[in-house]
Amino acid sequence: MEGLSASENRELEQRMQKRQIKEFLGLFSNLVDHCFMSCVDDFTSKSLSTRETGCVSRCVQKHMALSQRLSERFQEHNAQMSQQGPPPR
Amino acid sequence: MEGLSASENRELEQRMQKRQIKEFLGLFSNLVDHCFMSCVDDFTSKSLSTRETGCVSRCVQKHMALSQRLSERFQEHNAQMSQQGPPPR
Amino acid sequence: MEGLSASENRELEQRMQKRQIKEFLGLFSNLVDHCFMSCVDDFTSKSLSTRETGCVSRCVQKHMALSQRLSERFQEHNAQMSQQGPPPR
Amino acid sequence: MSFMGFGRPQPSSAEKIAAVEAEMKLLTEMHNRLTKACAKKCVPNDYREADLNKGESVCLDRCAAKFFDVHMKVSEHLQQESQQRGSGGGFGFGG
Amino acid sequence: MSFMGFGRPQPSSAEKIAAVEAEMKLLTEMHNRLTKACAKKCVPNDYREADLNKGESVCLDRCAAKFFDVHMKVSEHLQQESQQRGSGGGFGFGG
Amino acid sequence: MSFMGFGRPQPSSAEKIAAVEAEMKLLTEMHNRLTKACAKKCVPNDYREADLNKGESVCLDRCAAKFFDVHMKVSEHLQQESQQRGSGGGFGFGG
Repeated sequence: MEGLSASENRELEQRMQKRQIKEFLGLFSNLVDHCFMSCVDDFTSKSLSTRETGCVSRCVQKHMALSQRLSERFQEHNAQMSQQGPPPR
Repeated sequence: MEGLSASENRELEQRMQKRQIKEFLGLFSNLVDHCFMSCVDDFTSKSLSTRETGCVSRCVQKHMALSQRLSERFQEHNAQMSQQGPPPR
Repeated sequence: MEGLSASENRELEQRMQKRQIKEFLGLFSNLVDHCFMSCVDDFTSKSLSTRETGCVSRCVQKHMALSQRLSERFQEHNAQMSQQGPPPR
Repeated sequence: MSFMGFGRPQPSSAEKIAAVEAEMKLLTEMHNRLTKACAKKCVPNDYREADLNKGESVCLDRCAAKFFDVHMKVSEHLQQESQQRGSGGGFGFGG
Repeated sequence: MSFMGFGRPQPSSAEKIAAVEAEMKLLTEMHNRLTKACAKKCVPNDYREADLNKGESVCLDRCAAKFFDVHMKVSEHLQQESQQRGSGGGFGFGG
Repeated sequence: MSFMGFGRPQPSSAEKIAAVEAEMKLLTEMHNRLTKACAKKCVPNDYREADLNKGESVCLDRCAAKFFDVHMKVSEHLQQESQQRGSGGGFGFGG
């Protein structure tokens, strides 16, 4: 980050860390909600069935792969945008 | 809350109050939205029909009961977690 | 806003400006998400089809009209409420 | 109060500004929720026309009126309930 | 630390309060998500009765238990994954 | 400006940090929205396999490209509109 002093950079880093924790907790919550809604449908028992447990596990793995792939596309897009500059206004 | 002085406790209380108000307003909004989406479907008139009014009323009551019940389960779960300590890492 | 000094008004204005920017960005994001989900369904190509482009364009226009109309209803409602005062508690 | 050394002193001007800001926020959020709900109820997702047609416009007006009514009804119910139970605790959301 | 001129000094009391607040917030949010998820799973949207019936009540209890289990399972998976990859980056959300 | 006694003085360093933070937040939110939208469009909810298959992967790449395009298109429309009307007011959300 150009234009920031050392102490400003330290402040920024601390805030970024807090932001990352918040971000991570948000993603975690979304993943729990999504995999729960997608995989759990049987309320004849209070324990997860083998099928449900497997589904949750695949759901988490698939979403990590998916998120990884979309992150790459997103970074490519941002790199391209910053080369071109913003679109004409 | 162990480890907080009297003035810190006062500050914390004030913040908790603000948080509770915010929380309450959020729950209220969610309840309005949910009961509106669930109960209102007839746009041939601008006044709520008897059926819609009744549905909204039952929707609110049912959600208060539901939320009460889930709060109990949630508190039991938290009590159990804090006895056991966090899961092994 | 009665009861605020000139410098307080300036502070308030600055905050309102920040709020408006935040608000605008939120509405923009919601509009992108909604029009994307409504209009884009063909993933045999990486470019938007003519149909999709047209749909997005109509989606934006319709939502601006819709939002405009509901703003008017909302303002009428608020004006009526502040005349009557709050409902009896 | 700051001369007694309690917590952080909250100047009255900051409080006033916060109050105005909070009210604006509430109104904006209600407007957004109204828009989201009535768009879902009245406007189909296929976007064949760019303009609101007559039917959609009338539907939006009625939808707004009903949304305000439901708002009021839910508010009344919660007030009754909190009077009966003493405190407002134990009420929650549901989707 | 403020005497060394670093950033804004963060008094320890503010940090303690922030920590308590953050924990309360996490618990509240989890409660709200639980309520939203289990209302969707167990309670039909037509609201013919004002009371929870027996079937709904039992469903809610089991739903809560399963929700806590899924929470735990997802948490375990992410921990395994972050140990394998070194850092926790590159994980994301999905709807 | 602080020597004139207006409001709270905003040191330039706080502003710079806030600007960097705001940009990071915007990018993160856009990434999350992209992920949510394309997961819905390309990945079925039954989770029979843990890996992305070929079809899903290609779908995600195209979905991302289209999402960026829609972003651009909506942004252009709003700019045109705000130029025509003078101010950007009166635009809203819809679900």
